[in-house]
Amino acid sequence: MSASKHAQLGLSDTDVLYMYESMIRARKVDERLWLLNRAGKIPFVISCQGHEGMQVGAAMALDGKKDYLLPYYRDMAMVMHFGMTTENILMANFAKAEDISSGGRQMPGHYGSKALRIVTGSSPVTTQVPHAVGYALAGKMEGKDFVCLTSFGEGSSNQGDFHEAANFAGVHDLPVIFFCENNKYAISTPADRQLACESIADRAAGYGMDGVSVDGNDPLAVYEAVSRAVERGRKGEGPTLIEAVSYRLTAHSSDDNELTYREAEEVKAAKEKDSIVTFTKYLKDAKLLTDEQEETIHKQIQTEIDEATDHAEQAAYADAESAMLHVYDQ
Amino acid sequence: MSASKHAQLGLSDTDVLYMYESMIRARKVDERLWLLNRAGKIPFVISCQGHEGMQVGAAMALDGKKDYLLPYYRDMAMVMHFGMTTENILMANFAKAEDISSGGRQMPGHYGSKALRIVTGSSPVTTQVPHAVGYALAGKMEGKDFVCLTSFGEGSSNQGDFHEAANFAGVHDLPVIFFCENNKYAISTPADRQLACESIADRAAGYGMDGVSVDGNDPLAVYEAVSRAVERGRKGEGPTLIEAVSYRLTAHSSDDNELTYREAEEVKAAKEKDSIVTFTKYLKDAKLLTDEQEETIHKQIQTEIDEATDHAEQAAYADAESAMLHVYDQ
Amino acid sequence: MAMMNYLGAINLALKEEMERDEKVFILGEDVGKRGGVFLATEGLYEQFGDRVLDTPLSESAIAGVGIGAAMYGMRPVAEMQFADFMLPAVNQIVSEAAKIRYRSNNDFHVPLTVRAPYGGGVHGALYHSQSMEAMFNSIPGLKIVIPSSPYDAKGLLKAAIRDEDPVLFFEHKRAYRLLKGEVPEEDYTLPIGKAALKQEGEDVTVITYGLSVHFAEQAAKELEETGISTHILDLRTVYPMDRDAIVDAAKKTGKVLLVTDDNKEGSVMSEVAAIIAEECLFDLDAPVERLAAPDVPAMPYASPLEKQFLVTKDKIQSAIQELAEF
Amino acid sequence: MAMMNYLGAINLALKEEMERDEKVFILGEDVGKRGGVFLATEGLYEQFGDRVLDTPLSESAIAGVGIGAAMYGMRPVAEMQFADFMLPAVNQIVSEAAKIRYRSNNDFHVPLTVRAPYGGGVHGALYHSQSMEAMFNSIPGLKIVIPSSPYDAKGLLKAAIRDEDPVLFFEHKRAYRLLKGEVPEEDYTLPIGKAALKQEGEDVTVITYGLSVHFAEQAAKELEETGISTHILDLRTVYPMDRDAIVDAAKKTGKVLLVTDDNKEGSVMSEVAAIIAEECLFDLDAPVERLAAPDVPAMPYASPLEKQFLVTKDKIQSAIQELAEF
Ligand SMILES: Cc1ncc(C[n+]2csc(CCOP(=O)(O)OP(=O)(O)O)c2C)c(N)n1
Ligand SMILES: Cc1ncc(C[n+]2csc(CCOP(=O)(O)OP(=O)(O)O)c2C)c(N)n1
Ligand SMILES: [Mg+2]
Ligand SMILES: [Mg+2]
Repeated sequence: MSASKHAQLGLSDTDVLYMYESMIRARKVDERLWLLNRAGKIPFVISCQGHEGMQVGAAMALDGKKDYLLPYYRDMAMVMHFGMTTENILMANFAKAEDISSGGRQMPGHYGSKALRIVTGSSPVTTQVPHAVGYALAGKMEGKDFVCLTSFGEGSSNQGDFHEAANFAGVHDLPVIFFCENNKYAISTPADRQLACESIADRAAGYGMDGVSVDGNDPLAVYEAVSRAVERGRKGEGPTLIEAVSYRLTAHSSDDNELTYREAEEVKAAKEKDSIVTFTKYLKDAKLLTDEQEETIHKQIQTEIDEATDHAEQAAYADAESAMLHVYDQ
Repeated sequence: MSASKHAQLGLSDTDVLYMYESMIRARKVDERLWLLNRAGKIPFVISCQGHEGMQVGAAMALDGKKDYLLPYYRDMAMVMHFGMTTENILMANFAKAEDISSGGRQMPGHYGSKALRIVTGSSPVTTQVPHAVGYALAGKMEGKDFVCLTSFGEGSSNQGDFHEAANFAGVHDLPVIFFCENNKYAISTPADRQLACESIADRAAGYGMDGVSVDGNDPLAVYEAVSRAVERGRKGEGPTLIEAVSYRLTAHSSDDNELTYREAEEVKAAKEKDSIVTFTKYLKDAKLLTDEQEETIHKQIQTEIDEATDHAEQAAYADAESAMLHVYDQ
Repeated sequence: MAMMNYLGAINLALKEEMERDEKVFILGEDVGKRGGVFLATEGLYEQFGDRVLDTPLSESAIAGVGIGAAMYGMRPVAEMQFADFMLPAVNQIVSEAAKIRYRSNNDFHVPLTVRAPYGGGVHGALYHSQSMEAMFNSIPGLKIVIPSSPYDAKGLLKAAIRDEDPVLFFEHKRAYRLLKGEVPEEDYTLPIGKAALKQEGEDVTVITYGLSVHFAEQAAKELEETGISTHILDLRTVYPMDRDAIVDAAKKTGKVLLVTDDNKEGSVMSEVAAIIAEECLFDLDAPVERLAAPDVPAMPYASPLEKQFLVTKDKIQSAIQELAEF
Repeated sequence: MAMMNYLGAINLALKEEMERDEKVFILGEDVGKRGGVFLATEGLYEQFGDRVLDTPLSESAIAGVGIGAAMYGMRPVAEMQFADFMLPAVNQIVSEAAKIRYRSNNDFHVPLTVRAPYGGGVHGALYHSQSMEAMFNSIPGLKIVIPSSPYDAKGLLKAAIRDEDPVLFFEHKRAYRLLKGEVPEEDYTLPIGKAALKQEGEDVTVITYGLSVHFAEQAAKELEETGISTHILDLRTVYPMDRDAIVDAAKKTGKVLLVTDDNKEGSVMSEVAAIIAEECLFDLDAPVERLAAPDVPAMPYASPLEKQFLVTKDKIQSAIQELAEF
């Protein structure tokens, strides 16, 4: 290969290092959250471990100044690359008033910020998918050229809302990117008990849209697929369904016990393909990252996380009485 | 062609004449219903005109002694070929106590009879589709070899319930035939505002099932496609999605005014491809039907309809107080 | 002022709001060329083009796409072809529309109106006749509006469209052509959340909403001749309820008849009764009475069975009379 | 008899019913190897194999496939992972399960049980804490059962599975491990549709259900020492309601406190209040009082906000006390 893969995709060295940092940051924040949970300091964790590569690859392809993100609970790396800070995440996990998504009202993983164009999400899966179509429809009506990326798991792609929204976007040629993060499990249920198709991308034809399946452990492959979808969306060529295949490296959440349904061996094998591992190797092979730089980055991020943890732990909860506010416009 | 098409499919001359009779009967009952409605004798009509060929072709492929039918409101020809009588239909349209589907409780077109293995249906579209999967699952659990055919319109295939049920059947390899009657309109909405795919059959791949699109005006082509699906189902090879393409020759219902949304020209063109016309021609070309036989059949059916109309008109309504019955087991 | 029916008033409200604010748009099944199966959107596609959008047949998407567009900043008016067919959209309405302001700590909100024809008496049978308000009257974040006259229909629908929160707007399908009245051709809105006193009376208080208001008024008129004077309160908004108006109305006569054309148990009238039991029990001279449809799944198709189910002027009249004599 | 918790009682009921009748099977998300996210079906996949079916993640299909299998003649028990996630299945439950017997004039029926964990106080936030009963308590054809103890949980779940009609069976998720009690290891059922008198008392009547029964009992015990005697009725079936038991309980003391951990307006307690207002208004010595969660969309995640929302033993205790002093 003459030029490096990222250069061929139009990404600078700075870009890929920036992606790398986002991945590492998300992984380290995630690890911190588990520690805090095990220490009894936060009641619940839901993890992005294993998804960092695809999430950062996808977010990198969007325009942070005009596009919209409608993520799901596993998208910490994605929302962080799209603008949420380490402190934002910690505040939410400690359920403090400064949580920008909900002021401590929602469980962690329920991202939202109007300022960041990350649209508020809930727990019932795929309800955000028609919302993405609604944003895209509004944009089309107003002649805007933004795209909306919405994500969900492979199990969740079996909900009616996915189908109805995808079809709506297909019929009206709306600039929506349906981004399915196939991590092979829906809690305990393996993909072959969720789906009979080879790939989620096989569903695209039924909505008259482009469908593509990519290696979710390769952030550059994901970047490439999403970039194409973005381009099509901006040109008014309609929606795209992208499946990114990877693996969930942790239990479903801190309430789950994965040992009841999958073998440790399988997890171990998946860890070898972890995007953090492979992308680090890519950067080192390309001589973009030295061991020292790696250490520096890790340290900086660790410090950032320590500080954010302290802030969040010390921050105030919202007033109990504030639970009565914001049911209706006041 | 050496052998006739129906012989190649294993259908006897008697079989195809029987199919022909069912088609004519359904058409003539349908026409009677419109007359009764226009005369103010029945409040509502929903029509099968244009669908007779595909409905009879599909029903002919089922085993009337063991398979289950979960039809939709437009399936009069299908349920009649599967066992409902002209009198059954008239009783329902007059909302009389003897209506076997509901005792006059439901609108016409809401077919159901445990004895006939036609499963009770409602108005919200595609709710019957998961029921078909439930019947098939029960059959699989009990080691039976029946199949379940459920039908719906192309517009209705956009409901979440279709998607969820199709996926469920795909994952569990259940003997369900998803039979989509694509008549190009959902009330006023043309298929291209409902769907972005070329054919509903394009959706099959997403559920890991076979998908096929057939000419709905050709009862033999439909018979062939459904027979194959039945065979696969009985052998435990899973579900099939079949699209039969035709045209709705009447307004959506007696409450609709089709002139507000489609051209008379288009309807006229479709009438030339009407399965009643083309199948009559097929039989005559094959020398299975003479003009005299045709007249005799028409007359017999007309007499049958006249009698059924009289019976139904004179029959009693259910007692007003009976409206209180059968909310729960009593 | 012009004479128009309930349907015309709704059509006019939609037209005026779309002219006033280009963020307003309509989405639903057959709302375009066809003008809706009841013709509520007739002529609007011709005037506003793609701002009147025929959607695929999928109610959850209609609601969900509407919610998304509303969060973006539009003012969508979603039509559910029949209230019975909102049920596939319940998750979007309850989990999403109702909770978005609260869960986002006021960052996002959903100015969405969901219109749906409800009610029976038109041979619609089980699935084209139901009242749906009782499924949603326990969902904070929603507002449920049910107009009882052409005048109210126009004023309340315009208010619903301008409301910053999701409003379920139920229109009685039998009222569409049955109810006629004077409707101003200029702009006006009526307050959501406020009940309306339809007439003052001394003997019996009737609290109701929707088409039953009309039947209650007819019954009251006939009873007037026999010397019975009826106080009638039209709830107009059935969730959240106008507690003060209910308490005042109940106290006024001390005898209260609650009328709904929905099934009785768990209806919105249960809440009215509860408010009265909490707030003005000792002002009552007779037990609270509820007149409602029987607790069967929904009204049958056959005329005699449908009639058995329906709450009619006559049934209301006898109930008022009995209560007056208590 | 064995000591077991509420969760164990449910698990045992499922096991016994599956052993007794091979038509009984379970379907839901993660009910197989995982034994359900709360472990209600633990061990059943190992014992019964494919009769414990992991379904794709699609609640409308879980309900709809269950309905189909039930019409065929099976006795499916569908698990909704959280009551909050029943909402995508509302159309199947309300349009289909509830109406099939009626619409088919008794030809078909649906012996389906839908189990769902509800309620909060476990840091589940908005979407893992809700009470859903009030959305379904106006739907004739359904029955809604909510047990308040391990003993009731076993007996009522077995009755639900054997019932010839669809039953929504709500299990308080905080009760799963909090409530322990003696549960017979032999077969027994408890009647659906009947409330249970938990204790006789003279001063104040508390009518409630689910986990609040436990808190009411605790509150009553403490109040006993201060000389206040509490009469407690556990509804057990919240739809259709046991009117006679409600009227008797209300009359007993003349002072009624209605407790639910759901939001107040439009809750199932509105119906209880309405029954009292209709049937025994003049037997009351104090206005009916409802103690419920505030009318906000659902409980927040942060502890102080969650606490603000919850109906606790202390809140019940003060309410009884105030009423006693009225
Ligand atoms: C409508 C609904 N049903 C059930 C749940 C409970 N639940 C939460 S996550 C989950 C599994 C999702 O799996 P998948 O879509 O593959 O996403 P992943 O967690 O693997 O990223 C389930 C069943 C839910 N949140 N919403
Ligand atoms: C859930 C639901 N939404 C709306 C309707 C109203 N409705 C009845 S038939 C129909 C169109 C159906 O079109 P299609 O599926 O193509 O079947 P066709 O009538 O053309 O045979 C609509 C919108 C309904 N019955 N159910
Ligand atoms: Mg997954
Ligand atoms: Mg059609």
